[in-house]
Amino acid sequence: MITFKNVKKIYETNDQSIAALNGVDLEIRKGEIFGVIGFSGAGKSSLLRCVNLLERPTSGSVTVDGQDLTTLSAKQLREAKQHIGMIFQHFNLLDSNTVFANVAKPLVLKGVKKDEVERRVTELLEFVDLADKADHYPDQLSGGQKQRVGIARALATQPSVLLCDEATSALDPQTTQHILRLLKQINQEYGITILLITHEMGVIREICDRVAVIEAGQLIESGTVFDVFSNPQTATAKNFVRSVMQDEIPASVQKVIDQRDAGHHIYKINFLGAGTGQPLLSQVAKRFDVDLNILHGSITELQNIPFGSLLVELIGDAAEIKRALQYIDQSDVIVEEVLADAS
Amino acid sequence: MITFKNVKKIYETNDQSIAALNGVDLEIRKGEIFGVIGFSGAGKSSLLRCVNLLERPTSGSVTVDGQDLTTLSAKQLREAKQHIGMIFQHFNLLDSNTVFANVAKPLVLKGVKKDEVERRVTELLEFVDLADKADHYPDQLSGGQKQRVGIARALATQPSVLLCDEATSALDPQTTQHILRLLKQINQEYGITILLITHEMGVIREICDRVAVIEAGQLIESGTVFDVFSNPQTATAKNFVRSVMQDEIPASVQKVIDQRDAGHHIYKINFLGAGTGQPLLSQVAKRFDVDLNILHGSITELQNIPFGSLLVELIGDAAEIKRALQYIDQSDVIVEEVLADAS
Amino acid sequence: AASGEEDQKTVKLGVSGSDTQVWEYVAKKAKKEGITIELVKFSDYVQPNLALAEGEIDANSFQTVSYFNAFKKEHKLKLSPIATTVIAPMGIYSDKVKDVKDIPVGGKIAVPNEATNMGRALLLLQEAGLIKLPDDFDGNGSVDKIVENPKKLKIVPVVAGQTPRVLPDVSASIINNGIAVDAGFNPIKDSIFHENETAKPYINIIATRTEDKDKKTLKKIASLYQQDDVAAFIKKEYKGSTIPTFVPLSDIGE
Amino acid sequence: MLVNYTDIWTAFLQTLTMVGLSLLFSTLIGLPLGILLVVTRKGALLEQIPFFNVLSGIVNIFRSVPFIILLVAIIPLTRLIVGSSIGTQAAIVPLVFYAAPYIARLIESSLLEVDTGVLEAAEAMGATPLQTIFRFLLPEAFSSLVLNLTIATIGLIGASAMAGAIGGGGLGDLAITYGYQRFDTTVMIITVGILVILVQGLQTTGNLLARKIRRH
Amino acid sequence: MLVNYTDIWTAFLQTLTMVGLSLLFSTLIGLPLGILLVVTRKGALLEQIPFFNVLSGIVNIFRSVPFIILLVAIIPLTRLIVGSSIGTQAAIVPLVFYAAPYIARLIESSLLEVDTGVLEAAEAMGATPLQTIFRFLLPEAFSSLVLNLTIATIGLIGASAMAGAIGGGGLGDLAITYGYQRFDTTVMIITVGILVILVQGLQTTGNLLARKIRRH
Ligand SMILES: Nc1ncnc2c1ncn2[C@@H]1O[C@H](COP(=O)(O)OP(=O)(O)OP(=O)(O)O)[C@@H](O)[C@H]1O
Ligand SMILES: Nc1ncnc2c1ncn2[C@@H]1O[C@H](COP(=O)(O)OP(=O)(O)OP(=O)(O)O)[C@@H](O)[C@H]1O
Ligand SMILES: [Mg+2]
Ligand SMILES: [Mg+2]
Repeated sequence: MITFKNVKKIYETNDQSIAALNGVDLEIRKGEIFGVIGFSGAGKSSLLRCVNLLERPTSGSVTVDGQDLTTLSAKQLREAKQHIGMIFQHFNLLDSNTVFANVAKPLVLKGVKKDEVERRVTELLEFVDLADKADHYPDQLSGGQKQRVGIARALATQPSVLLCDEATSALDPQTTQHILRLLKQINQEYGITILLITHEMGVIREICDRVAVIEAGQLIESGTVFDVFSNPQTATAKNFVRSVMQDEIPASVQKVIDQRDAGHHIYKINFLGAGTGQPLLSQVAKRFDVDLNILHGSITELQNIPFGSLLVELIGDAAEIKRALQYIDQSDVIVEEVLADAS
Repeated sequence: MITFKNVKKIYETNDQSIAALNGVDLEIRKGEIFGVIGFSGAGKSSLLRCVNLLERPTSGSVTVDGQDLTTLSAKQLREAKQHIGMIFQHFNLLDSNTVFANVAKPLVLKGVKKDEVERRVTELLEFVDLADKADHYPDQLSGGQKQRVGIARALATQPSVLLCDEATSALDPQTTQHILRLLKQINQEYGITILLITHEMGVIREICDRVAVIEAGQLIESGTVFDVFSNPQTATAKNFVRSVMQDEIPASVQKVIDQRDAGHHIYKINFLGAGTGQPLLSQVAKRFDVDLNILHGSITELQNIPFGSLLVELIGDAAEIKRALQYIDQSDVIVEEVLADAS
Repeated sequence: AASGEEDQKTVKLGVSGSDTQVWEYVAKKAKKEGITIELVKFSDYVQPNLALAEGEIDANSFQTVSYFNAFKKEHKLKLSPIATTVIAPMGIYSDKVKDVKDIPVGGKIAVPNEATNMGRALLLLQEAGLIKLPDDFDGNGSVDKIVENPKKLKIVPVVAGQTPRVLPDVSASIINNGIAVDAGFNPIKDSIFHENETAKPYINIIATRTEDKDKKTLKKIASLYQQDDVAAFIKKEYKGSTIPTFVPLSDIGE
Repeated sequence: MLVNYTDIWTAFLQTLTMVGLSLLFSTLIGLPLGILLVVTRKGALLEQIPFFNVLSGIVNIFRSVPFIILLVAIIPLTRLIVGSSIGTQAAIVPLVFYAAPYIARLIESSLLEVDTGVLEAAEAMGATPLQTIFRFLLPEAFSSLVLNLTIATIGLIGASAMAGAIGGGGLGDLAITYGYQRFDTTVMIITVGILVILVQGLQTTGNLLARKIRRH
Repeated sequence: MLVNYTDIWTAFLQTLTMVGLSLLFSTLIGLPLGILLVVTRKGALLEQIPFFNVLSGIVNIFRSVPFIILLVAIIPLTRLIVGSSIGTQAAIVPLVFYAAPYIARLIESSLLEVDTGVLEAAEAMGATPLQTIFRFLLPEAFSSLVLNLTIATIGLIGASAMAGAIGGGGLGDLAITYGYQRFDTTVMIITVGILVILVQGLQTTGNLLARKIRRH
């Protein structure tokens, strides 16, 4: 659906050339929700903006639905853009228009009939819970309200591609959840393709099918959300996953580990898929003469497959622990020992 | 340090009066990091902006450091404001100034010497990792970079009060972490009081001492972060806590629960403090003839106290399960049964 | 600024806009006599007299006796003429008719819009038998002074420079001599009616402050102007349409 | 006083006619010109650098010529349009030629201040150039446009005083011919007084309107 | 041709002197006036509604009076300032009186477009009113100010053509007295040509400068 081929985007400033995108190859499939994560300044917005040519790639090509937009005539390009909705990082609302008029804008541009516009906008404003603000102007709205207007506007024309640049960054978790469900729903009902940029791994986990990690203008990792979450390859991906998985050992827990004497062993157990379906830990407790103490970690679902990691202390005789570990190893989990900090 | 007494803020629009704050009483102590959470449009920004009188309260009083700012002369007010740093939700940078000049602005206003400005700004830009963008203009920055400029600017004069309106909403988890550590550090080193608005419970968990929940212009809950997290009273607070604690049962897990036949029992176990220090679950597995299957949940540290909740399936004889539960109940955890959905 | 000393050798002389060639010629002559004439060009008919009265210039040469007298009276200024210079007869011109009698009923007549020129134009119309003015008409007036207008002519005041340019839009236009020449007309031949060549009120003068009127330098300049070579120069320069008129001041009522 | 109140009333109506109509026409011409100057410049919506340069040059030429000369230079055109080169109606033509390029520049200056983010939104929505102009650019610049058009209107009142040159009449001309040239202080005070009230009213209306549009 | 090139050169210098100096002085006066009009209005930094109304009224009065009448009305002042009421220098005084209120309005219009967020930042930092003006308001409006001052400068060139009334000279006056009044087409074309080049240069410089400041 959307293909990037060796896309470069270089910004020229007075004294510098900044390579915001440095040879990006990417393919996003029709009907998929594709997430892009990366540090601030990594090039996410630039990537997104190359899709609808808000930024023209310096080199390389971007095709949408098989069409290389750069080769289209102005008219064809405009038509193509009408099928691409966009939620801007900075909202870009018209200050001179009411909330209603802002959301109605793309419909009006398309020449949709007045009562149809009325109907659709009212529906959208209800979706984003701003029905009571229809007659307000953007400068009378809170940050999150503005963002929701931007979301409603992008959805107005039922585009076949939706580009979301940090679409929920100003929203509280519940509203975010609500919006994400809405996106998921239109994705499933209408097969709309969504390219979504976010800092929040929670968002990726919630609705994305696949995810790519961008760093310094290059895609350094991509794959299904499950793969990237369960087995991040790069430091950046690990960082992001950690932010949602609480994979990092917090200071207090580390302190506990450090204080334990040599006889104690702490293991990180990674549950993948079915692993959590079996009462693994209680089996270990029963079968072996070891005590299990869960120090830290989380388990959750990921694309309908339970998944997580726990930091478990095994207390007991060394030989017994070894046997317990062997047992754990045989099930479909990954175990590794966590050692006390050298300090 | 900061006191709100029955503060109301009413916005008048053509046809409506909107009570953004509807009688807020609040006290923020010196040197504390105080978080405010609430849904989009709840009145958070309005609350914050009443502190430095960017919005004048319609009624009620706000005092900072014992001074009711509304009673000060223009000159005194300006001086008072120089000790209050602010990070804006929409950054509010000067487009005509470079990153350097933007950060330097409050110092220049104070008449700080040129080389001191140079030194301080350079240091701040390094803190927010933008040293290489010093000569760029805001419109050449990414969203997160702009936000970091806003953060650096707010910290420039080492204010004694810092107001942060969604200061990390545009930042990736790692940068957020970095900024939060910085805030925590200056809080501890200089005793600066921080009032912080956020949608992200992770931010609250990370650095706040106390937190308040605002809904429709009213404070509906407040307390230490531990209290609010471990025992949220209101639906809104519960919602927010859930967003960080993965306290909600995901669809896939719920499906598993629903598919179990009547003989299965699922319990939510809330570990509070020391609870996790004991190998509770493995003791249960050993002592009773039940299997324990961890379905979902997370355990983490909260202000140096381990804390979390797990969804655990107890498999076994009803009587035995009952005895196991009694055992669990005696330790300092809260247990409650989770039932299958009626549907 | 002006100085009151008898042996003053530099004279500031106000002239109107483009009307300078003759004075440049005279200035060259004066130079040889040790007198420097500094020309100050105005594009307006009010300022030269005011500037003179205020002492900003020493003399001016741009106006007719009629205008001068009216201005002086109206503004209560102590100014006096020191010499006459030229007469430039104003004429009625038309694209459409060859005789003033043929000007149609209700026809438009363009006249210069500033007061004395307009008054002069009205007098000319009276002379041509087209309108009637009150007996006490001071030559300084506007359309509403007309007491009889049998042809119901529409008088259209326009800026003087515009009078030749509007010919296609009017039945007739009343054009100052100088402007007519510049526009390529010969005022005597091309006009369908023109002022009597000796119409006294329209003799141009050199004026100065009354207190200075006997100053030697000014008198010298006046006499330098009223010489035959200047007269010849004027005739050549204006192709005979502007007539050198060097008459005693008593002729113009002083 | 050398004139009567009927004359002043006539002059007032002439001023209103001249300023009103020439404002109308010069806005009708100046607005598209101003828009074209904004959208064809480098990096803009319909970038057409040669066209922009030519257009900007033409506007500059009309902005350079002193009004009285402009007035003469376009007499043939004036005659063609209103059938005469004299009178109130004829004055409107040069006034339009004077004001249209001026308004174009003022409008250009207003439109250039529109936030680029809004134009990006238009682009992303696939708005046609006309839609971008009428549904994004103009509404967003509206309050600034109102203020700048107020400035232009008051400028036109000033210019209309010169319309006396071709028999256009009007208050300014009355002030000049009677007040200035004939030292009739009463006429001067009355006409200037009316002009002041007119301008005062216009500016106040402009301010209020702009404020209303801006909503703060 | 009725004039020689020395005359044209002199007139050119006169125009430069008149426009240059009157631009300088009228900006020096108009800028503070424009700033005051912005900061004292309702809801602004230094809200002073009565003061604003009086100031705005005064500006309107000067904007209402036809230039030629303004020129006469302030002759006593002109004489006081430059010691004479005629000549190029004397023309500068009425030009300043004409341009300063005009520039004030243009500056007002530019400054009103500054983003309120930036002014909030100034407020939050405890900036003094002067700091707010010089370190926030003016820099943020700078590119728009440049464009509007360009418009004003070109307006001044137009007005300077009328300075001939008090013997100010200049290209515009040359064009009028020789080109217009004496039908000397050559002079007209040459002087207007120079004016066009001058204006062209000014506008291009203004555009480039504004663009550079705006950086897009
Ligand atoms: N200038 C204004 N005029 C009218 N209503 C306003 C204005 N500013 C804010 N409001 C309204 O006041 C309420 C509170 O706004 P506020 O900005 O304080 O919300 P918030 O909690 O910061 O929300 P967010 O998280 O979305 O930024 C909202 O309903 C908003 O629409
Ligand atoms: N117009 C521009 N001129 C110069 N540099 C630019 C411009 N726009 C973006 N950049 C630079 O390009 C890089 C990528 O920017 P981009 O906006 O794509 O980042 P991002 O990943 O969206 O970051 P964020 O998460 O902070 O929004 C950044 O270093 C930024 O400074
Ligand atoms: Mg971005
Ligand atoms: Mg907010």
